[in-house]
Amino acid sequence: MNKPVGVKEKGVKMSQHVKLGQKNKKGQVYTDIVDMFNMPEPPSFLTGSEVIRDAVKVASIDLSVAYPITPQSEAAALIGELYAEGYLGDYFRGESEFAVMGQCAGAAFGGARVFTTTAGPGTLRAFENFPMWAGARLPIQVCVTCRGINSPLTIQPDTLEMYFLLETGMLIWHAETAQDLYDYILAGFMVAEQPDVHLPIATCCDGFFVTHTKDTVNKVPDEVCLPPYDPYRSPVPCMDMENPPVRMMRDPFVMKSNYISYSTHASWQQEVRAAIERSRKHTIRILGSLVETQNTDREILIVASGTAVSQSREAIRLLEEEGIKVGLVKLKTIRPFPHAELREATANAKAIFVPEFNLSGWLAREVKACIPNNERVHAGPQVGGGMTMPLEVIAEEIKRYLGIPTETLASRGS
Amino acid sequence: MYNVAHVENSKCTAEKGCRLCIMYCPEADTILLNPETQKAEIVIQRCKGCELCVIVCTTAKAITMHPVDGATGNILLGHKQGEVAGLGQAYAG
Amino acid sequence: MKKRLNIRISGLGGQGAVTAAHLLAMAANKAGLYSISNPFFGAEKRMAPAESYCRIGPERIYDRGELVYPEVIMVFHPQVITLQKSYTAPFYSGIKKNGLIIINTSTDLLTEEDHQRLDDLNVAVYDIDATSLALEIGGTELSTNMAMIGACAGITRVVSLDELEKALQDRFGKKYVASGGTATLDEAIKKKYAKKEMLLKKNMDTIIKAYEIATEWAQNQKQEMAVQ
Amino acid sequence: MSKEKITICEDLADIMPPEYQELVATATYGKEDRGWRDVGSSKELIESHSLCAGCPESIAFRYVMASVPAPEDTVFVGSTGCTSLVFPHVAIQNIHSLFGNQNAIASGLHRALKVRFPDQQKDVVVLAGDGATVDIGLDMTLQSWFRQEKFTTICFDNELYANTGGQESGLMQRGFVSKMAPAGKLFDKVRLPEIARESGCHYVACLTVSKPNRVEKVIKNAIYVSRVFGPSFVQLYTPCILEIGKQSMEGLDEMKDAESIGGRFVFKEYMTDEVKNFLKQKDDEDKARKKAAKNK
Repeated sequence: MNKPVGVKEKGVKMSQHVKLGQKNKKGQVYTDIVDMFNMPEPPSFLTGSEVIRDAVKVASIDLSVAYPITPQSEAAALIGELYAEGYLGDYFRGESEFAVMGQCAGAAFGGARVFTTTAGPGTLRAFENFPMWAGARLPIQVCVTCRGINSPLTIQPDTLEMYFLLETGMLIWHAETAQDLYDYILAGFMVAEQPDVHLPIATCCDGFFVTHTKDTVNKVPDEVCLPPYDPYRSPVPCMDMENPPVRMMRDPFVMKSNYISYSTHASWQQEVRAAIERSRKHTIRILGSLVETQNTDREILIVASGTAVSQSREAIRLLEEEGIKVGLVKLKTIRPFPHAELREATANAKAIFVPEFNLSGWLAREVKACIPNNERVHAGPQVGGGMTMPLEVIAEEIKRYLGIPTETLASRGS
Repeated sequence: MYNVAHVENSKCTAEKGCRLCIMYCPEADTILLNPETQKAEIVIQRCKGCELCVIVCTTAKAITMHPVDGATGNILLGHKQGEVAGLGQAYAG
Repeated sequence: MKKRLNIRISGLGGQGAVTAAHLLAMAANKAGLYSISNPFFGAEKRMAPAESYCRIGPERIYDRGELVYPEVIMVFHPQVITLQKSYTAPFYSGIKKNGLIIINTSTDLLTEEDHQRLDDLNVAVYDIDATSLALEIGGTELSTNMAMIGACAGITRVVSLDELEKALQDRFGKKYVASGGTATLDEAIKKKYAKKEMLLKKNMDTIIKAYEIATEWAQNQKQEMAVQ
Repeated sequence: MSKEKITICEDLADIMPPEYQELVATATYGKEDRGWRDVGSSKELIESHSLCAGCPESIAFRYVMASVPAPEDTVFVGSTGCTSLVFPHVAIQNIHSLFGNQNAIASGLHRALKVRFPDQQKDVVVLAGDGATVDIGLDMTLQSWFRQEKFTTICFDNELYANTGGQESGLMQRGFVSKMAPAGKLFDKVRLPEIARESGCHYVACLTVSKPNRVEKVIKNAIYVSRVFGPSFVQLYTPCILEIGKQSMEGLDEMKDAESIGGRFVFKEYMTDEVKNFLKQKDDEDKARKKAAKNK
């Protein structure tokens, strides 16, 4: 509005421009994310679940909704302890993942910064909500601790659920380690809440491999925290009856079969996808890059995300001992997909291996769709059902391609 | 061709406090109380012609239904009422 | 030390196999080494098979999940072998050449065929009656895992007694995040000892005793072990 | 606060649609004791929409919107159905998210508003059809009551799925022949008011929308109670004249039949003794205030 508005007299709520350096009620100092990452503490030895709690503690989250499902239950319960200590505005247990994601949406519609966690079957039960979040431009963060989703019952890690998430309109990041998870949770809010992005974000990690594994993590001090969410910087109105418009549409296009309706829906979807792309620059500012590369001048490359990167690092080390040189491209973000970065990194590669913790090979397909001469892409190795991916298996796959005879690996059973 | 409601001012008893048609009209802001004449007044472009106002105006019988000119949107007071918006007829079987 | 020591622990739910892996990893962490520990990702129930893994090395460790090819295997309960309460069959499958197996038992549980196979791989097998040791020194069977850790450290020297003591302090000395079953057992073991210091001391004593006798065994071994 | 939130910037006033200008000029935001009596002489908070001619649901919408005690601080949560054709035209912020999760949305929304405006009263009102409330969303409806979420749930009960073309719903009466119940519905109408009472609602009412004063009273009671005590529930019979084969002007008679003795919608009201005292006290205060205002 270009007419001066006396905020106090009118009772109109304006943006709460919280200044960096101010303190919250817990005495934490609002700090810019980049500065936060530059003030690390001595390393801690923590499980991924504890890391989720510690990230939430400094993320100025207003509300979190919990529901038990392995392997995220521990993290969700630990967030509850933070609530009891006064670090969150509200926290409760929802009745199912579908309801939980609805409750998160309601809170985000009301202008809150919202965080929740889910896994495997829960992700799929909640699914109807995810495209709705994106379409409603709600910057909710859900930490997806990937777990198998098929029958027969499994609770093992398997990244198939990420495949289903790909076209929901959410940002999708894939953490390799507990360290990544910590950094991504904090950076995730800052990127997702940018006015030109303003989309939900799924910070994914491989269940158990990250959540239940103790690992070394550099955290930020507990005395600082992210600046709070400002709902009035949203590109869509916050539903709190504090800001115009109070009436949503003059002529709603819902359920109308006409070209205005079609093009409204089409352009809205395009806008969501464009917003995903616009998140790149913010992500690069905070995380440095959408990919991490090592020795991409080598003829053989591994392209991977999540824990598959870790296993690949070890396999590369193993192969190096035998004189086989392999480079690595780690994808930090899956949506946006790092097209340009991947094309550049794989420009000289003769063979590209894509190891995955799922049998669908969705990442290999994404890679194939993105680079020229995609016959170079070897989808695999793939493990499903939550089994680990021994480095020896990755090494064997590459050696077979090179025509180097390998001893048949002993299977676990006999 | 469809019908809209018309209030005959001479019969309307709104000035005596009657608000039945205003109250029971299903559409918002469609029958208003004219602050000067103190009579009920139909907003023609909002009226969907359901005839509920005719049903509730039993005592005064001040409301009648008349067709609307498709081209101009004007009410054709001289014309006889056309078919009602009998939505349920197809299902009435 | 060698580049990497991979330890696989097979036991039964409630024996502290997961805690043992965490303690070893934590001790290595205290020693300035890199380590990763994790349980088998199942819904562990009392007396059902339980497995945990610990990886220790001088460089950043990325490998995670189930340990398929370990250097060291620890068997916390005879039923792992006798009743096949194990996720792997035979329990030693995947063991690396010149590896080490530590079994909590008072009698030899292996068949001739088992012995032959392990001999072929030059794998050393050390039987230790850890439960008796735990009862004798720790005063409770719940300290079996402590004896096993002590034995492992005594033979492999991957962590020192000092570092194990620090890890023990970390695990039982302050508030610890544990899921349902583990939290209940923590309470049980705390109740066994009137005071927390007693718990720490008795457990440390158990570790030290096992460490000493295992060290002695290792010194008498003629076998070349990959783990030392 | 009253109308400041909808004030039009002077520079843009000439391009704002007339319906919005009317809102600014004569709508009843912030008016004490607003109610159905304001209709006809003030701008209503609901604009022309695409519901059928004569639809009782649109009458119900008018009454509800006129009765909400503080529209300037109320947020509605709707669900998929005929109501979602109206909500875009309502001059109160409202949320449509999905089908059936309206009480979950309201739970999150109400809690967020409590976190953000701890010293302000913000009313959250769920308004959804019977399919959303009782069938697909029953879990979330009940759980929000179990959790004692402090908002009002209104169910527009037309005893079938109207928007999709008249299919059987849980609130349909037994024996009624409809799509997906070709031999007549085989089980009884779900007794939602009783379920609401047993599930922790502090105020429950079941009625038709044939009497605007009664609807106003009930809606206000429900919202006042939800502010102080916890969940409240209102079930309103809004027959689908289209699907039950009535003429456009027959909706009122249908409702009057349904609420007459022995009918499915005889006026029912349930409240705890605590709530009864609270509402009586509030009534007395209102009367005293009005009397004082008259004498001034």
